[in-house]
Amino acid sequence: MWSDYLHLMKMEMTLIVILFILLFLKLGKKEWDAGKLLHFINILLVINLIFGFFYNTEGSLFGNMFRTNHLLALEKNILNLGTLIVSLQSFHWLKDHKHIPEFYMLLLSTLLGMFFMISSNNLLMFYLGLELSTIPLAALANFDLEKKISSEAAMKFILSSAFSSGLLLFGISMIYGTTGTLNYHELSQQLTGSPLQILSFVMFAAGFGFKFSAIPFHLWTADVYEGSPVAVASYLSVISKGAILFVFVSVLYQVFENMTTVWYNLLFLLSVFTMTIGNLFALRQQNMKRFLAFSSIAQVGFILIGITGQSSEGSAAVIYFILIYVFSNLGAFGVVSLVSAATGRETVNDYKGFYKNNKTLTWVLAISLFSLAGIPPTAGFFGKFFLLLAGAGTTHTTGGHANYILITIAVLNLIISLYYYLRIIRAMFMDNNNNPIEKVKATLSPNISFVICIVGIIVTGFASGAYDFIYSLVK
Amino acid sequence: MNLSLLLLVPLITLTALLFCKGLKQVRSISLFGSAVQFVLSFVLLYWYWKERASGNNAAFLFEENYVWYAPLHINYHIGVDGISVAMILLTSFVVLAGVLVSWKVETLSKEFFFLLLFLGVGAYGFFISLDLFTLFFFLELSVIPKYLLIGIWGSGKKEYSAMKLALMLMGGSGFVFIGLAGLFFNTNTVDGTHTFDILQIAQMHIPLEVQQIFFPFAFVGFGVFGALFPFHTWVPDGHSSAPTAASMFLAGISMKLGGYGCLRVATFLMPDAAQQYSWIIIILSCIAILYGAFATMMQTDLKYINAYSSVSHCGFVLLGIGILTKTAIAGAVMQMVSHGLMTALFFAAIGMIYDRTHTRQMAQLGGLLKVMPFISTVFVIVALCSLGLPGLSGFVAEVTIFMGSWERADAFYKVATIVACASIVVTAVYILRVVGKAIMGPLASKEFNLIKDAGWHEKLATGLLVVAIVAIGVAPFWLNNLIGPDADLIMKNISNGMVIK
Amino acid sequence: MTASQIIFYLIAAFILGCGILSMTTRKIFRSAIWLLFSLIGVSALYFWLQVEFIAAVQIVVYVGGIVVLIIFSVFLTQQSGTEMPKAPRKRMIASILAVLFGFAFTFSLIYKNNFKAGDGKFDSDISRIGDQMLSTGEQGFALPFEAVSILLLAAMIGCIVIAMKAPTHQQAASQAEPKENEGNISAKPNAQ
Amino acid sequence: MNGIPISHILFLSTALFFIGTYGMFTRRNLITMLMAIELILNSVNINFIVFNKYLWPGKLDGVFFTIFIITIAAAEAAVAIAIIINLYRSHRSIDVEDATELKW
Amino acid sequence: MNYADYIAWIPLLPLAGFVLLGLFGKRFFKQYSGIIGVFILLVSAALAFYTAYIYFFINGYEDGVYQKLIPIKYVWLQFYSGTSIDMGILLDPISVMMMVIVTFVSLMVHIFSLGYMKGEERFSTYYAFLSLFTFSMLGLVVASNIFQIYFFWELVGISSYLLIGFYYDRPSAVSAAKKAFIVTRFADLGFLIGIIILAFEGGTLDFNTLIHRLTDLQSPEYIAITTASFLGISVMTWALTLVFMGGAGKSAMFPLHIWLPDAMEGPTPVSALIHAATMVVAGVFLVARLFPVFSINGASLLIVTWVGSVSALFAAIIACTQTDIKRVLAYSTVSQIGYMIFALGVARYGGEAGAGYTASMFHLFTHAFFKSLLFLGAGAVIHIVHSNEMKDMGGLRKLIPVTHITFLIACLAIAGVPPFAGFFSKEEVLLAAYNSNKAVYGIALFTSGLTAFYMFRLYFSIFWRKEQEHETHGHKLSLSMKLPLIILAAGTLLVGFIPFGKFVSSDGRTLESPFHFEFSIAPVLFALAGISLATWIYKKESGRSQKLAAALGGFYRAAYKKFYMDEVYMFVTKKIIFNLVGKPAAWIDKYIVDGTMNGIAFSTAKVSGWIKGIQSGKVQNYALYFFVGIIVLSIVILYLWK
Repeated sequence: MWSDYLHLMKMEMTLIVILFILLFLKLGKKEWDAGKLLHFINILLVINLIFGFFYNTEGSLFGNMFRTNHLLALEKNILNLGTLIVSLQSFHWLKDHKHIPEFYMLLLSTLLGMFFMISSNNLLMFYLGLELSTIPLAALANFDLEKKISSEAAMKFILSSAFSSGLLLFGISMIYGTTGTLNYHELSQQLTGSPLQILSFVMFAAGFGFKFSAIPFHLWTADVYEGSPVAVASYLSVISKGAILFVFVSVLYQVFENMTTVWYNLLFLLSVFTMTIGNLFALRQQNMKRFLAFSSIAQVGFILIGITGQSSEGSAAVIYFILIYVFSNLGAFGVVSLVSAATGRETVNDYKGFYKNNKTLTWVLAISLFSLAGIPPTAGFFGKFFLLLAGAGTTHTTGGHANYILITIAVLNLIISLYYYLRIIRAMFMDNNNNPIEKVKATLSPNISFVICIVGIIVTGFASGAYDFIYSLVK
Repeated sequence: MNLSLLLLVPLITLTALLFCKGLKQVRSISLFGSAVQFVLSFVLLYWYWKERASGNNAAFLFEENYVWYAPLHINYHIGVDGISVAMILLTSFVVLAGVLVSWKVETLSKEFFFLLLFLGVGAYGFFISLDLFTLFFFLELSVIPKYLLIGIWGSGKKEYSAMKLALMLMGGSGFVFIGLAGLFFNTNTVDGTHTFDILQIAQMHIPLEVQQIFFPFAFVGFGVFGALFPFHTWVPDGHSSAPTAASMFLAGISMKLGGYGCLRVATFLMPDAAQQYSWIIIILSCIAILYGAFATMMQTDLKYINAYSSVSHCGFVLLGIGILTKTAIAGAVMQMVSHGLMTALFFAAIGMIYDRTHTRQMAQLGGLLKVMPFISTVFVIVALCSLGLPGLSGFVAEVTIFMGSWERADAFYKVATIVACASIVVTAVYILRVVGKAIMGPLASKEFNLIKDAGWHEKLATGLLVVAIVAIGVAPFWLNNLIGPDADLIMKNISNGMVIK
Repeated sequence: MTASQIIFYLIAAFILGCGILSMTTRKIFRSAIWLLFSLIGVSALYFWLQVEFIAAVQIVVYVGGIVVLIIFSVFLTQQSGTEMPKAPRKRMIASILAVLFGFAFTFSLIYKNNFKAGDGKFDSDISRIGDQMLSTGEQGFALPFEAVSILLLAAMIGCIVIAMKAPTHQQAASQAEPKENEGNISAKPNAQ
Repeated sequence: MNGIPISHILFLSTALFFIGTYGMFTRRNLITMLMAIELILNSVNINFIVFNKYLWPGKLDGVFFTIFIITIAAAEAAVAIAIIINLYRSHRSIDVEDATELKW
Repeated sequence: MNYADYIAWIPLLPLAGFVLLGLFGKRFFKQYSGIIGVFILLVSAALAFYTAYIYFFINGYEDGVYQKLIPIKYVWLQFYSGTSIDMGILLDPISVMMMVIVTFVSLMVHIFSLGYMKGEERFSTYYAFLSLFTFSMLGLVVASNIFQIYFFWELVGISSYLLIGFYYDRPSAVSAAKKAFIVTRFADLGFLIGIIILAFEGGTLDFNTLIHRLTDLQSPEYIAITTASFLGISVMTWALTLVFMGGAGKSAMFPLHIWLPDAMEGPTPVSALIHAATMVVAGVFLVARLFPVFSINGASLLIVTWVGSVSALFAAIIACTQTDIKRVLAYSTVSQIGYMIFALGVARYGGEAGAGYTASMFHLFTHAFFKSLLFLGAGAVIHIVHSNEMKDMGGLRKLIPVTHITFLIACLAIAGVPPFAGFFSKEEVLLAAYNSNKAVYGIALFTSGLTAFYMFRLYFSIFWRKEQEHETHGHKLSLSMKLPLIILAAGTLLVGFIPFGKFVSSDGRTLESPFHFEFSIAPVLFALAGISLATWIYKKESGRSQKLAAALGGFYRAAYKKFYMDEVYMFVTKKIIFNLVGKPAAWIDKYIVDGTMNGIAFSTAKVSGWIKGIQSGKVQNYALYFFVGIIVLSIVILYLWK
């Protein structure tokens, strides 16, 4: 019996153990050297990551409130990996920070929340996971304690998220009222698609949309990314977003299978708005973090297209894309974070002539941006291709060619997005600057993270293994 | 012959480049790599002929087929027919010449050669792909290196041009994607799944309604690459801002990706729609031919002249494809090869002139024959090729297209042919104008007296291309025999489609 | 109309009235007090519904915790007497329209919805709640309980870090650093 | 129950919800915005209890949901207030309109 | 006898010469380039003569007909079945004749150039170009396939371009070369389309098959091509007219003649070779080659006739007024080619009706001799005087006696004075015209008088008029320059006696052309009248020429200005093509097509600017948008899009 808990919840358990180790570290009298402490924590995260790959089985616990299987384990592993990368990249920033253990405790508790959310089989668990992954993040957003914008960002985040969870809860309460259950499996049988359920579904989806920044629920995103520490912004844009998208896919496919048309239409609209408006905003951004925020909004638009695929190809493509997105976006954020920690410069203009002094970093950023833009041979190309292909496949099964409109819009958006990615490339490689960023020295940790990202960006695409594996799990 | 070698050699070269230091190492490695590839493409030609001579009638030879993404039915499927062999030869010529021409690129030389050879990988891969996904992959692969090449090493309003080029080409490939996806989901293999495999799709009959929707996407998409009017505007700006080797590659190979794609994907796989939309294609390409030629007449910058003339010449490619007769298609392919070599050479010559005189404005040039006879001679040769002089490659291709297009009985096609023919006069006007002004005439500036003629690497580069142009022009039968049967095959597919309909 | 009904409507009117006042009054302190009344009203509603445990929790947590917290923070940040500024008129109008329309829309859907009813007996006995809360089996809520506990831990840590006086940039760094929220609230805000 | 149709109670909760929403849109003081959110959460709580008691009395899902919402509301309020305090320190104001450095 | 052994070398040797001299001449044997060129041409010419001998006297004549032999043929470019460009050699009387003329005249020019071009910096390049031209011309005349003709036609055009522009640093030479090429290119456009039509309708590009099919009134091809029509004119007529357009361009027929006078910017020996004896008769040759087809299409023959006769007259009139000696000769060439053309136009296929054909070829043959002689003579004069203008000359007869005599012979020949070659051929031309079209005959007769007049105007202006001695500028005519003059003069004296009809006729059968004494009286009288008039006006310096010019007034000025043809062309190209087509095209491209693309980008940026207000930085607005978003989406999904 106990072995079951240890076995099925091992990833959550590991996190909790690390959390408590950190808590004791903090409460202990000893003053730790920041560098050593960070290395120690990173090693813990590596162990956590490695541990996640073994002994994964299927099963459910707590009266079906918690379930796990290979796919969910994989999703959690992706998040673990992403967290590790974020942690490695924030080395320079954290080294001078007073609250290292607290930072990690908050970070890992949000990760734990995401795990609960992913493993949830019940709306209550989902809600708790969501809040657990949101509230500490708001605190994290404020971790640049001396900066005005950091607290502004945190304020915007907490208020927006509280409002959105209020709406989400209203939706959940109506769903509960009309079906009488919170369990996913029972819900899928009870839902009929009545008007009230549709309204509550929209509210429910808006809660998701808030987390993964679909337009018009995205407005907090850019402000929060810009104001938060880079590490938190990258965590928000990759891990938090990835987790909620994983959940979104499984909830849509499992719980709302009777309301396919409804959510297809909703996703159609959301993805059109998200891609287009996200891109239009990204066009004019000057701050790198803000720019990446809008670009990640646009990315979500593409992911939504993949979700409309309503097929195992679709959900595999989504998970696969998120894996790639982890590498690509973190590669980009990593460079921004490093430069920001070293020089405090974050605008696009600062990056003019970046190639002059920082060849390697430029290439890391460039390759990451290419991957985000979906340019071969980076994995981003494969990811986008599969997403759009999955989207294009939808209507084939339902007849008609309506979804090609969506694909066409997506393609036009790809061009716009290429424009702004190339804008950064142009700034780095081509533009002259009298005062280019000096050579930024990266230590071991960020370098490891860059290697992981670049290798990931290149290998994930070419080696079909990753996709095949995900597909086999989805199926 | 193992076709993957064609990708492997450049990839190994690229890897080797990563570890190089200094211009000398970099360029010698690049030269070596592209020379090996050059030889390899001739080996391919040899084996291809040998195989054909031994009676192998398969549509594609040296096929390799590995499953890549099984769930999506994506394979790494490669193989060549005569058309691809011709295009591969073209690519190896242009890449080798491009490396030689860039012998003295001092700024960021490693990156330069890396990107240049990277472009080559894209082209090789594109031409040998028999799987739509692989094809698309390689098509997009070649966009960004162009952007960087133009943006970093270019001249003039390079950032604008580079951006325009990248966006328009990306837009083109986006349309291609829609076409491919539509095609994919309307294929039904024996086991009830979809396929990206060109050979398999060619065997199927895609419903006409589907073709009607997706043919325009695919054709326009590739057409953007191939300078289809009115999507050609990236051509003049992109070509004129690019550094020499990049312009050579752009005009020489990159635009051919479009033509090849139109032929191999749009027309070959969706023959009925090709038939239906043929008139639009013809009108657009006729506009491109004549209008490109007239626009060229008004240009004053050498690179713009060649760029606009490329629009005009590539119009012939699309015309040949649009006409849909075997001869015209063969002509289109020959025009691709011919124009590829010719325009690469043209840009090489212009680049050399620019290097020495630091101007590309016709008004500031003159009498160059006196001070740099070699380069000027090359310039004249390529100019003559451009105006369709017999004995050089341009003539062969153009007359084949004319002959093929007159084959269609309809008066519409005849008028189109006449319009296209008329361009030979306009071409003569602008070509002789530029030759007369820049190469002949009195020496424009005393400073030009200090100019040195081409170095060995430049001579080698241009020599290679001249030899190729003359070889096609004097003995076109080998090229024609290489291409002809496959053009026939494409036509058969088209007529089969019509029969079924 | 029975007494129970009358009581309900009274409670409802009380809740809504206090809610509206809380959201419209210009004095922040009054606003907090109206909120307090409104929450007490909700608690009364729970009593009326005979879910005593929830009603108790409502009073303990909301009235005793959250509202107090809010009132403290009001004291901390505001001269309680001043009036709060109004929202811009454009947004005011937009909000009123959106909210009225949203209410009409939502309630019409709720009203039209034909709620099915399940069977079973409602039993919100405290012991049953306690059992289920710590049960790990079917109908057990041990896992959410654990999750919430971690959330509370994290929230606490977060509050401490944020509200703690940042050591740098301080004009007077001599003050002892409080470890608890409540303690912190009493500390004077520092000029930046 | 007690002769009150469920829709009346739902009217109450929905109205409370929209009152909160209105407050969220119009109250410029950060703390009052927080209060608005509390109202919203309370309306949801009423929903859950009512649904549980009136419609689905078999299990206590609604009641437990309410308990957890209340808990989380507390945690959320605590963090929010901490952030507001921090903001007040740096901005000397808790007017939401004064914290608009991040835009566009 | 197998021709193939050596016959291919006739064109290939000059090609080899071109490659050799072009690639290596300048660096390795600049001094000997001329000798090498001459030697190569000598071999080539010898082979050509030998071939002619074999053909005419040994194996060409079978069954009473000169056969069309194809000793060599390679498929060069296959289009569709039955239609391919073949590279081959077709031997028939006219191709053999042309081969002889080309190699012979080319040899003469090669030799002459040894002296004339001595010391030129690009000496070897010059010889390379000459060889290239010779090769192209030979390829043209032996073509067995209509596309082969086009192939070499263009090559001829380009070698002409290169040679005209040989003095590339003179802007006038460059623009003359450009003009020559573009005008002929324009004509070639017609030729090309004509070929394509013929090839498509005839189903072949091969001359023999094509002619066979299109002259067989029962063949499906013939029926198809004559019944199909475009704008009310049969496709056959279209095709032939278009083909003739190409020929007219190359042969500088009115109104496409404007390039020829300008082409005199090239070195004079080149003019002798290209613009007198060989290239310019390509048009005549082309019509002759396709004559069986032309002959059954009256309409196109009529066009041929009138174009020829108008050109003959028109050019002769202009020639009377020009002062540049080479231009005079150029117009005279146009005029003489006009003769050849209309001779073809008045002929019909076979027998006596084909006399015009024989006459045309005969005139072509003799004309090659005396016209190249004239040009080489002019070259010698220019070599001495260093000027092209008549006013700089006069009284040269003692200074360069050889040139004087040979020039006189040539003048007499072209004027049609017996017993020089020109007399015989012109007689036949006039006779043919007389027999079929009296109007043309009248024009021709008048023109022959004019010819005599302007030729002797030229002659007297150069060699008589003034008596003062010229400086020789240190130049003397070397042997290499005199020798060709003498040989050609001998040729001019002799070739008229060849019984031409025996060898060349429209149907390959022997055509007896008896000499009609009584018929020759009129032309000879006209010629003598012209000569006398010229003698009266120009032999001594007198005011007569000015008076005559004044008397003719406007007509003289118009003729002097070449009837303003250049201006018309200038107007069309500069004002219409450039300004009304080219500039708008460039403008549209820049502002409309490209502008649209840029406009899309611009408006995207604009929209991006408009919507930035959404991201106002105010949380409450965000919440409002959030809420409104939910409501709107719900309404859309609930009611609008189910």
